[in-house]
Amino acid sequence: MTNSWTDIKNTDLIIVMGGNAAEAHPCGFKWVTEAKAQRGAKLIVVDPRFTRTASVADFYAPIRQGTDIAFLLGVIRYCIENDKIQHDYVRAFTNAPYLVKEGFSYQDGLFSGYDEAKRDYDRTSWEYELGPEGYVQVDETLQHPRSVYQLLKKHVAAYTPEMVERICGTPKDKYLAICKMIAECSARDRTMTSMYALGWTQHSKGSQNIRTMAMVQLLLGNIGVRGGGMNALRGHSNIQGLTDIGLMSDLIPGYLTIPKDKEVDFETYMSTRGFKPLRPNQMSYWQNYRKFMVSFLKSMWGPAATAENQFAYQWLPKLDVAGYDLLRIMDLMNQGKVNGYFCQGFNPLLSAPNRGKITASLSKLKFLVVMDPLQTETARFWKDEGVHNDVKPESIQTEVFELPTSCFAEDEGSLVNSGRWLQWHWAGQEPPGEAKADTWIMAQLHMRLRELYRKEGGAFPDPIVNLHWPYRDPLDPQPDEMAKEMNGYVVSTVTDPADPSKVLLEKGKQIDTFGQLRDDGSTACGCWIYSGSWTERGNMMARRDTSDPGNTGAYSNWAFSWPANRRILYNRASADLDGKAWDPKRKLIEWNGTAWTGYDVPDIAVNAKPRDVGPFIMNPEGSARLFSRGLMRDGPFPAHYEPFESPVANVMAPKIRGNPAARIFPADLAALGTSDKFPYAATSYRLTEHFHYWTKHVWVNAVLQPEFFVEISEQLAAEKNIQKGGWVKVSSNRGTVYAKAVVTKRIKPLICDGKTVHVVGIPLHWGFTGAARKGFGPNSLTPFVGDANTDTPEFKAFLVNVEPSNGPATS
Amino acid sequence: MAVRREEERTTVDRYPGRVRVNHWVTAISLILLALSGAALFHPALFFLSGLFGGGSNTRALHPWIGVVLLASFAILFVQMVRYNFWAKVDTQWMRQIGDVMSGHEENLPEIGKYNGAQKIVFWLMTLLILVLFVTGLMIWYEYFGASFSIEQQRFGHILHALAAIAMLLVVIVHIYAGFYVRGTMSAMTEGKVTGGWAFRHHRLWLRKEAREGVIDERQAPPRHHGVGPAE
Amino acid sequence: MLHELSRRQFLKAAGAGVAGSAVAALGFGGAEEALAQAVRPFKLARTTETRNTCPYCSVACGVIMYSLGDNSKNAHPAVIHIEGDPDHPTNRGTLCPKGSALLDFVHSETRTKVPQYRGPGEKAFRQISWNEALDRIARLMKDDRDKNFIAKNQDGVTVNRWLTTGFLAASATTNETAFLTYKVVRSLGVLAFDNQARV
Amino acid sequence: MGLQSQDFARISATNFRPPDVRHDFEVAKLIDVSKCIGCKACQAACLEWNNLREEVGINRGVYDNPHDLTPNSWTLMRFTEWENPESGNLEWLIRKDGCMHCADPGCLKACPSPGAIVQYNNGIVDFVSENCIGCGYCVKGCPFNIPRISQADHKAYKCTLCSDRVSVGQAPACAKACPTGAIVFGTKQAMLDHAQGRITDLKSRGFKNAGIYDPPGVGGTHVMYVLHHADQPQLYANLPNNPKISQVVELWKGLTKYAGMAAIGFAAAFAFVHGIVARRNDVSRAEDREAEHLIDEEAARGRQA
Repeated sequence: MTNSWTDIKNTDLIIVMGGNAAEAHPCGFKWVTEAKAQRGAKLIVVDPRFTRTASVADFYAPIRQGTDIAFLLGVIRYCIENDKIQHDYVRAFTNAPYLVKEGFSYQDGLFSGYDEAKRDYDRTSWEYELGPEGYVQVDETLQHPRSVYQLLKKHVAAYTPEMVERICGTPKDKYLAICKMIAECSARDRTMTSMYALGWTQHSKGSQNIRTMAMVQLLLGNIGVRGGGMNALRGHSNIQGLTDIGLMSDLIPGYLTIPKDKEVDFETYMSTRGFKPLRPNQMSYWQNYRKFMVSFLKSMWGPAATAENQFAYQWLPKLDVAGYDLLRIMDLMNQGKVNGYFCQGFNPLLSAPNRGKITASLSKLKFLVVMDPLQTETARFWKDEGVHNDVKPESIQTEVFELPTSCFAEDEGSLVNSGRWLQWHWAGQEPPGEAKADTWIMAQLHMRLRELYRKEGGAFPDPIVNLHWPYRDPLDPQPDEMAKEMNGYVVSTVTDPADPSKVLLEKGKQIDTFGQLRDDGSTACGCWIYSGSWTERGNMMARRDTSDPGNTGAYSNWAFSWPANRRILYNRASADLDGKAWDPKRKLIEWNGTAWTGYDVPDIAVNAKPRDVGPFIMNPEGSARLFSRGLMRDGPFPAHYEPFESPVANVMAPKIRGNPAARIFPADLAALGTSDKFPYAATSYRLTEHFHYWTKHVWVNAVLQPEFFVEISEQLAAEKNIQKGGWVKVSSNRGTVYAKAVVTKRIKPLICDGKTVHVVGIPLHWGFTGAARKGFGPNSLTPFVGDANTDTPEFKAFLVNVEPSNGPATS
Repeated sequence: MAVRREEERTTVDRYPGRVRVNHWVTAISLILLALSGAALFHPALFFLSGLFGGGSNTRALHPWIGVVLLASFAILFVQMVRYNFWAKVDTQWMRQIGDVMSGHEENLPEIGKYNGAQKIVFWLMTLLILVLFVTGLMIWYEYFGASFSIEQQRFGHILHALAAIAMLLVVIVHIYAGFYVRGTMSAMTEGKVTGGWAFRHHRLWLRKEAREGVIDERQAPPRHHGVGPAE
Repeated sequence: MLHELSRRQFLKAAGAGVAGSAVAALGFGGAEEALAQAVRPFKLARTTETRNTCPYCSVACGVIMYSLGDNSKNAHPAVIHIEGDPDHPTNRGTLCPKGSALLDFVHSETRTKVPQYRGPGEKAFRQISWNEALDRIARLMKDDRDKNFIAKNQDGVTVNRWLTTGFLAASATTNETAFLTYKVVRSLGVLAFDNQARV
Repeated sequence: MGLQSQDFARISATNFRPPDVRHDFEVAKLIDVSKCIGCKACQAACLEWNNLREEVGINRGVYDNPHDLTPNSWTLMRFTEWENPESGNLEWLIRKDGCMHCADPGCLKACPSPGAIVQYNNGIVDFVSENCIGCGYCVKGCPFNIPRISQADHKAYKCTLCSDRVSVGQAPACAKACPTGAIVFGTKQAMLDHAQGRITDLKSRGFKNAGIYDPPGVGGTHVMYVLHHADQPQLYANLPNNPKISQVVELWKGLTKYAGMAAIGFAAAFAFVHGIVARRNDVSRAEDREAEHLIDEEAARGRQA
């Protein structure tokens, strides 16, 4: 989220697309109902299904899953055609006026530089034209044919309402009504907020889905303002935190990145990271990268990380590929190249695509360790559960450990919500039986390994035996200790070079902000963006002050919001070029002639003059990107691509299947189905009664939604002679599930390019453990392909066939 | 059945033991039903539920007693129905009900085993017990709550109540008649009545019984003219 | 705040008692019972309150856990009720159907309670001690790492990676757990490291 | 909430009537159907707060679960998919069903057991299990088909409006939980005012028949709805158009009760009086003698025959 849940009350128009906020985030959705009730805001829902969010919407339009980009590029076209653009904002705060190099092109669904064999682009042509002093060339009039604005105008021209209807199946009149409602928010005193979730991410072009709406929001001037923004709802309680802290193949806490093979030493590594500004006077925040990186290495290896050994840079593993994400590791596992696997509160047997492949992969492991407060299916992947888990235990040689862990009620610490609030919580009871906290387990494992390596030696023990482990009880570190590490602390006293008697930073003290971090090893910081969360003033994450000056919904003294307790990102953009709020009623921060003041912590230096520094300081341009240069693997502009499994061909580029830059492994390409055998467009989703695969263990929730089902239209039911509440057999080219049929008016057949497309809704939540009835997950059916940029599996658009059945018994 | 000459008096057999047993089972059931029913019918009488061990037990027992009543009355019906078909003389008798109430039965025509009023009581009981039983099932929530719509059950309740009231009225008439007409009780206690009683209230029946023979049970009986066939 | 309530609760109960005798005097035997028992006692009167955050979605609603006992030495705390935190700016005391049923998650019958082990080809889990489990896991890890650790790639560049063992991190553990996990996993050179951000 | 405080307005099967001098705030729960997202948080909160656990059912092709109110499920979302003929739009009408806490409660009127059903001055209608005899009369008394009798303990159960929470100044569990504020709780007056605001908002969004559901037929209720189509309550899973206590029940619990008692009393009295005043209907000696003659004659005839 660029904004926060409580900020949504400030909006005039909510568009829920690629998500289902009312069902998946009911309590956050409250702020939508508040905006409606208090400000008369309107709610638009665009979804293949008439969801429970749609049930309270002012306007609903259907869309075929996986066609959001076409829909939104059409919206951009409408805004440009009808001059519904916030020009001042766009000219000042986006790269619309920037010129792009000669040689960039887009044709037949492909951008310049495509290599079909590699399924990848040479992205060098996707760059700005730079002037002699290294600054980007600009045309403030936006008229230059190679200006981003003109290129964009050209790029979206094809997405006419008629074309959108052909691709998306959204009736033209409904579509235009929505375009009109959205376009109105280009006015300075109107904002729209976008609420999305996995309905956009779980596609082979998930990142571009989101980017397209972000572009709409920029053109409307809705980023950085109250009641605006791009708001990712986020599915799990601390997935924001785990990503912030970099628990991903290629990440280091604070969105620093793991070195690549070619980055042979620290200097080479740094050379590509401390971006120089592309505009005069611009602040490029990544110029501080070295400070963050060195401080991180100090927190990892403490005294062992010295200037001499490049602060132990070489102790970090280096990547030979983009990353070892869930899909790649499962594929390697399936090839027998992985021996050990740990699942900490994660249930891949039901969460990863193509369950058949996951079972095969796990079966090839030597050992599997599951740490979970609940009895997961993954920990029992070897167990014969009949049709619900049809395996032969005797033929599976994997050693499996199930380690009982504490749940939220029994542990202490902080979680990061979608609005980037770090909130501290406390334990209310002891874990049941012999269950232990994950921290205890990780510490026990580390101490054992450290001991083994000390005693036996072995492969490169240095990073293990030297791991900084400053905990009161090395076998049971406590949350406050890690929290302080992440905030950062002073390793050695720093004095003012001008006056050595003046102590700037005192050894052993917590730092107040990442501005104090240094690249000489005198500071340590586990996660620079969390600096300020536990300072010498104490635990900022535990703050419970509910005051909200100006009633902005910022609640600046409640808990802590990264970075630097900022509640709305890019808030500089809430004010015009001279620092006056675009909309006085929505004042956030303003330039008072000498400094930025207001309700939020400005995201540029407090005294940075308005016309000097652009709002988007994480970009070296200081401005937001309508044209993303080489930073997206699948194109600097979004383009419409069909899902890998689609009921219709790509009408814009018939030869292209799926996203041309998305990675797909050969075996999985072969496992894709086609619409002749699997005619129906399926999508998967959550229900409000359940949370992922957890609440099937919860009696009350099992009562509220007891049994696995699929949703189909009355038309399809009639066609296939399927009874409401009867059993159906749903199959894809990868698997089969049995489910009860919910026959509903809320799903209607779509007409796409003259063809009738039936949508099949497949909720997740069921498995073979827990209190609810045994069932299946959609991952028995879904394809093993991910997004070109994040490798997020394409769970939201795939092909199935549906037939009446007598239920699993007959299988 | 027979007429018996005893030491001091002459008696006529009216009810054999099996009939008397049935009658009293039915009678007791009716009383229990009346008490438990009343407890559930009117708050002012709820205290009666104490007799059955509280409200819940009353609620649970009442229908079962009803079942007992139905069973015992069914047998009673079979035993008595043949004496209860309407005859002309009953109509005449009913016309003069005033004489009955004022105790001038000598003015009435001779009557068989039962008079009109008794027959009416018999048939009313039959009818009401059937109604009560059917409506009783409809409102027997524990077992039939799901078998009838709530609207049907509502009608069941009111019919049951009305029938019960009617039933009580009939019972009152029946019992009072037993008291008012002296010498009647012995019919359901010892099973026999005095010759005089029979002569006064059911002369035709007395004639019939006598014709079938008289059993002399005196110590020194006079020489027999022959013994009437005893049933 | 709840102590205040609990006092009122007490008065209420007392009131009902007095009421009882009063009505009895008036001859409402049945009614007296009714009154004394009419209102179910407020079950949270003197429980201990703990602030927590709902572990499900990222709205991160504030919850209050009510546990048995007053934290006195011999009172073993057990959460008996969970309700929204009215002070929390986002949920303001409200909770969704999942949050409202958190109690059944805490006390779910299918929670893991003891370490379990399943050997190759075996059909069932069996309980083992923490020490057995952790020793065995550490051994398996070290053996695999020592065997498959890649110090340098073919070009002789130091890469220090271990690709034959992977780690899937959670989606709901605390930042503190996450950071400790990060340190331990990365120090081993693991690259097959992922979390549930995508699914 | 003791009688000491005269907190009771009505008690079933007693002639208890408190003096009207005391007044309590009438409370009410307002359910704004137009804000409801059918998330079932209210159902979960109800089960959790009241320590109830329904059995895990099955899917019957709809979202409604459990499928009906039960002794364990005191509230329930009822889902209706309705295509609005005027706008042509699909509307998913989701209504939270449960006890309406009528001002004139049919259940209480029908209840034969003293103190099994009580109505507090604040408007809450509560079942007191200790005094419930499980007769199911309340089921017949209720115009909304709410009470359910447990086959386990033969007691009637329904929403208590969390009388335990309200008695200590808290809102009902469902109202507190409701994520979108579709359920609000307060004094009846405050709820009526709140409803007006909602109705204005709905009218501004094109629901010209938006209105409140506070049926006068049962004297108004302490659980009210805001409906987008107040002119057609039956759209919302057959919410009664104009609910009132069934005439049959009124008759049964009214006239019949008194007339019946009167009739029986009269009959008994008549018999008693008659017994005293009427001439003894006894057998005279003369009749005894005549009986002997008659017996001899008939016996003789019998022998000849």
